[in-house]
Amino acid sequence: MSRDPDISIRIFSAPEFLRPVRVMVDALASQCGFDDHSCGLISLAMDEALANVMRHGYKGQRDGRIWISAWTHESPDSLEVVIEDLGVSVDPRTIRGRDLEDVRPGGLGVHFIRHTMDECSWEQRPGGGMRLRMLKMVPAAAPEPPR
Amino acid sequence: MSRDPDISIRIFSAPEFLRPVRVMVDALASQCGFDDHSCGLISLAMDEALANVMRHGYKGQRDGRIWISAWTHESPDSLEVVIEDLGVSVDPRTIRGRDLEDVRPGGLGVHFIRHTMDECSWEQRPGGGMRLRMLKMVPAAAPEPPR
Amino acid sequence: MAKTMTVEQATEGSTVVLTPKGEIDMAHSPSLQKTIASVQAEKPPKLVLDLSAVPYMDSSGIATLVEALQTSMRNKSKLVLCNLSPRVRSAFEISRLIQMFSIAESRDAALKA
Amino acid sequence: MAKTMTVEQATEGSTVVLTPKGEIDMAHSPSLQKTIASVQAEKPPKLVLDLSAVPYMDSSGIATLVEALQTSMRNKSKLVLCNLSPRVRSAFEISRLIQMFSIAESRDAALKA
Ligand SMILES: Nc1ncnc2c1ncn2[C@@H]1O[C@H](COP(=O)(O)OP(=O)(O)O)[C@@H](O)[C@H]1O
Ligand SMILES: Nc1ncnc2c1ncn2[C@@H]1O[C@H](COP(=O)(O)OP(=O)(O)O)[C@@H](O)[C@H]1O
Repeated sequence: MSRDPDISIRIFSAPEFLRPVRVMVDALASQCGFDDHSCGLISLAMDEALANVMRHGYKGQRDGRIWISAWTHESPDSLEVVIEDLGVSVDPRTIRGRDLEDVRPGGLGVHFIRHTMDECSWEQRPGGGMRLRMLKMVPAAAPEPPR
Repeated sequence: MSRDPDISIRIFSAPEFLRPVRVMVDALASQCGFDDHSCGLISLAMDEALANVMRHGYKGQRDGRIWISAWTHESPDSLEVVIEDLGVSVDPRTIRGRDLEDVRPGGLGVHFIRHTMDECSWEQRPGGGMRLRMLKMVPAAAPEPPR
Repeated sequence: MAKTMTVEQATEGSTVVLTPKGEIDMAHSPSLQKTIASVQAEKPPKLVLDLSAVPYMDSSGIATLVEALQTSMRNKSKLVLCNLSPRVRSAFEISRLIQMFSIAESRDAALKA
Repeated sequence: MAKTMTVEQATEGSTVVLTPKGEIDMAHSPSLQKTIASVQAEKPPKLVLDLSAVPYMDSSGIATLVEALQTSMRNKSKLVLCNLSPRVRSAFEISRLIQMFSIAESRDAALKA
């Protein structure tokens, strides 16, 4: 984590940038060794995390800044992503998925993120705004049978 | 051009980052209004420009930095991309596509870039390295017939 | 800016079939929501959403469908989804909302459902 | 790191068919080049490159194919490409190298060519 990110991205808090970022993360996850199903889940988690920053952090304002940093780690292979913003900062304990029994629109984003990633944690940035760190490990491949 | 880029990206000069960047540019071009064929050409031009920086600017070193900035402009709709590096800086006049009659591997990248983009120009960065600016206009849609 | 999501509308007897085309995320779910609401305002006995041309859907897309389902329950009309792509299906499965919906494998099956 | 490009190899009579799978850019053309060179070292009378699973190819991929073509001309053997996707075809067309190659629509046509 101390080394520089493999990829750093800065976007504005406008929904039209969700797709460019998630296809990039999808490609990066595939590079890391995730299968297509996992790449789909990882880009969904990414999209939900960014959408939350746009909706809750920046209240729908389109000119907020969002920084994304991604690292591909080796042995063990994993993908780490950090998302930072300068929007409204909230107590991380208030960020939780809704009760799935409660069928209503909304409240699914955090559930998708927690379901997909092996680690995810929100914190308030010292300089204002939020910081979300997510990590997902590539499942170990089945050992090759001896020939 | 004076306003901040819609998306800024920083990558390392390693070929495994070509695909994540070009799929992002592909998505951004599609957002801009380019059709699928043009999106393919634009991401090809992007890939060739980055590959040239990795090969010629950084001589295959994997730890050079490359900065990509992209703007989507409206009325007239266009996509502008600037690529900057801190690699070997060369006289822009030496950067040209090869003679297509000369059938040999290599020398196609600059030809692809010039063929695809409406504007492309290289310059030496004051601080070292090169700067490539590319622009492509979205073809004006056929006017809607009156109803 | 280009419309990267469009919705096609067709009528089969008294059933309305909507076919959204494109990825449905927060940038596009409001327009899908508006289209569905305007169709539901006419109270057709059955609405089919053919998702064959939707390679991706996030929670805002799912929320839009949940809202449509709630409206159809209030209207005592039917809502059937069909042709879910693998990624859309897996988002639905994780949401555990998949049991709430009536889902058909094909458009024909959806029309008969 | 995952292998995001692999090459399948098959033999049909005296013809070798190579089927690369994945996008061929500067990260992957060296491995394609190596595979083709090792096949060409055996001097088969005909080599077919089935590009049906190659959605994308940049100039480094095209350079690899030009090199393969030069080797096959030196060896007086045949090289046939088939199943070019639209994006790969357009890269070839812009390079104006498309006339240099023998290109078939399908694998069957390539085997007969
Ligand atoms: N980046 C964020 N900044 C502030 N609050 C957030 C952020 N992300 C999530 N939240 C809070 O967590 C709740 C759950 O988020 P989510 O599951 O995505 O549902 P929804 O956004 O549909 O309400 C939100 O309602 C919000 O209160
Ligand atoms: N970013 C760059 N830095 C330095 N030289 C470059 C750069 N891009 C292109 N060139 C020069 O332009 C020439 C043509 O580039 P290109 O058409 O991509 O062919 P190739 O890279 O296969 O030689 C290169 O051989 C190189 O001399």
